[in-house]
Amino acid sequence: MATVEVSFTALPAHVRTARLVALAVARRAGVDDDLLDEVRLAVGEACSRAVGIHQSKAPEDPVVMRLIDEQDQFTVEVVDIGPLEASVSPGDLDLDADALAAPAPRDAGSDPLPELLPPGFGLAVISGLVEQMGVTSEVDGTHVRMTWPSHDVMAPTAD
Amino acid sequence: MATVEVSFTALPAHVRTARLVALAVARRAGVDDDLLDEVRLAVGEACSRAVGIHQSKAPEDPVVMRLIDEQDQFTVEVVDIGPLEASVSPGDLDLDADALAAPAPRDAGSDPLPELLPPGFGLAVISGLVEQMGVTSEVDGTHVRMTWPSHDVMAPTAD
Amino acid sequence: MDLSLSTRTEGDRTVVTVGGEIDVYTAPKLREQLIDLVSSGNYDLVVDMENVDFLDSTGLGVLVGGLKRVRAHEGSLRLVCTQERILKIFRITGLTKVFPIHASVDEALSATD
Amino acid sequence: MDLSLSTRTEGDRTVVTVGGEIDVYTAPKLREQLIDLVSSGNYDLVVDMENVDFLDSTGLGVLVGGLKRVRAHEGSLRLVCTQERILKIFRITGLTKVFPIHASVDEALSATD
Ligand SMILES: Nc1ncnc2c1ncn2[C@@H]1O[C@H](COP(=O)(O)OP(=O)(O)O)[C@@H](O)[C@H]1O
Ligand SMILES: Nc1ncnc2c1ncn2[C@@H]1O[C@H](COP(=O)(O)OP(=O)(O)O)[C@@H](O)[C@H]1O
Repeated sequence: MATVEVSFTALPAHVRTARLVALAVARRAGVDDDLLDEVRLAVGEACSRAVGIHQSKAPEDPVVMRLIDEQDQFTVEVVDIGPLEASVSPGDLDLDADALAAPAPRDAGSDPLPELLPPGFGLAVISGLVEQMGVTSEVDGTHVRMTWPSHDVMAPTAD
Repeated sequence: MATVEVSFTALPAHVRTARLVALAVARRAGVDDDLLDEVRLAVGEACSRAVGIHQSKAPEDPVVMRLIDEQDQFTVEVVDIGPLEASVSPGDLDLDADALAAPAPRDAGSDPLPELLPPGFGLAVISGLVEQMGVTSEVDGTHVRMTWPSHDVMAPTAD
Repeated sequence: MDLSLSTRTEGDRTVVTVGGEIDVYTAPKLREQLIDLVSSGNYDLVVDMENVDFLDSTGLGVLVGGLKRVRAHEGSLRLVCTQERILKIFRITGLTKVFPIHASVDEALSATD
Repeated sequence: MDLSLSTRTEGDRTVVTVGGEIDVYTAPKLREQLIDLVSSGNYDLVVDMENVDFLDSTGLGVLVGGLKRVRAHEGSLRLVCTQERILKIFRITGLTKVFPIHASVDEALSATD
């Protein structure tokens, strides 16, 4: 079982690094080309979410991403230190279109508007995209696990 | 101080992953474009060396690469579990050109020829390339550290 | 790949052409651009996403923010997108109900719904 | 990017055109190719590295192995390379003293030293 683990300071720039690594390893692990866009987006969502949580709760703690290449499947696990969003179970996101389209106050200024998208939105995107995904709350934090089928092409090359 | 740590099973394929990550993070950390080829090669050498050592001594133990982005410098540290090659201090490699060009036995067969390049060759390449490099033997193994100048461009983006 | 942004005026509408990746790293730049446009009086925006090759939920959040800001001035924010992989994200999240999505800039410029 | 390999015969020499990255992952393929050539009687090799964009010490080791194998049959292994970043690696390691390095395939084919 070949594994790559990446841990990174909670900065937006490193979400790109994580995406890049996940994509390269998924490709080499034999995930279908058709699925690579999905891997890229899902990993990006999981890592952005983790970075956001760490930035507000524990900016010094690294976010951890594990890439696990098994015989016929490729799994990405992203671990953050936060508790799982209480109310939203991924998949049953029910966006209020009218509320989203409601005007901002005219004096909103140039700060980001608060709470544009409900908590759990990122997870909902992942669960809408990835057939095999799961979120668990464990002692070390929340684990988002996403699995894709693969055909093994990364046999160790004898040197 | 932004840091990315990658740990990977000792497989040649993951040396490419490590190179890819180091290159992406170095670029984003503000290492000059002119130096990126050097980063790519030096990181590749350090990781290939570590993978080789792990494969022969501890194939289950991951190789660790740390990318450390500081104010005006970018450092890559690769840690392997092996002891430092005793005889060759990096930089004073003295290749015997005649020995290298000496014919193989005609019945060498198709196995790799033994000992083509002396131990420490990879380190010598690194020390020939990278101005600021150091190798230390620590309790957890051998650390190869390489540092390049950078201008800070990866300030955390407020979200 | 990074984010590229350019804007131009077409009649009473403003077209923002976006290229590259809209993600947690670049979304703040797009947000600033939209805020600048609104605060300088551009309330009818067409965001051309044909050259966007990555969009995540941070990017969606910025687009929703832009919509709310133009709505504060009875304006509009229309998207131009025909790329299946980008459209998919709007569909999954139900945001197709929130944004008018057009197949070309011309269509978005003449739309009145 | 991966490794690409192709071979052709030019008179009594064999030209191996290598492209892509020669590293710890792909070097075994190059080694096999060189061994195959030698065991099928090709002892005068020209390795064209103009399209190589990465070469590390594992790759150097394979080239040295190829040299030793052709030498076992009084053969030769010549390199074609003008790329500064690749030449640099030969220079740093002193391997410029071991391999004849030419500026073009033609030059390598007519060389006799
Ligand atoms: N500098 C980077 N660091 C990490 N990931 C990156 C970087 N640039 C692009 N990516 C990611 O890698 C993939 C390939 O992107 P591409 O734009 O071709 O890379 P680059 O701009 O470095 O040449 C994309 O999924 C993108 O999200
Ligand atoms: N699949 C990969 N995984 C890890 N690193 C890679 C991969 N492919 C290329 N690299 C490294 O990334 C850098 C960019 O290489 P490039 O050949 O353009 O990538 P790709 O073939 O994935 O499009 C090179 O330094 C190369 O060593």
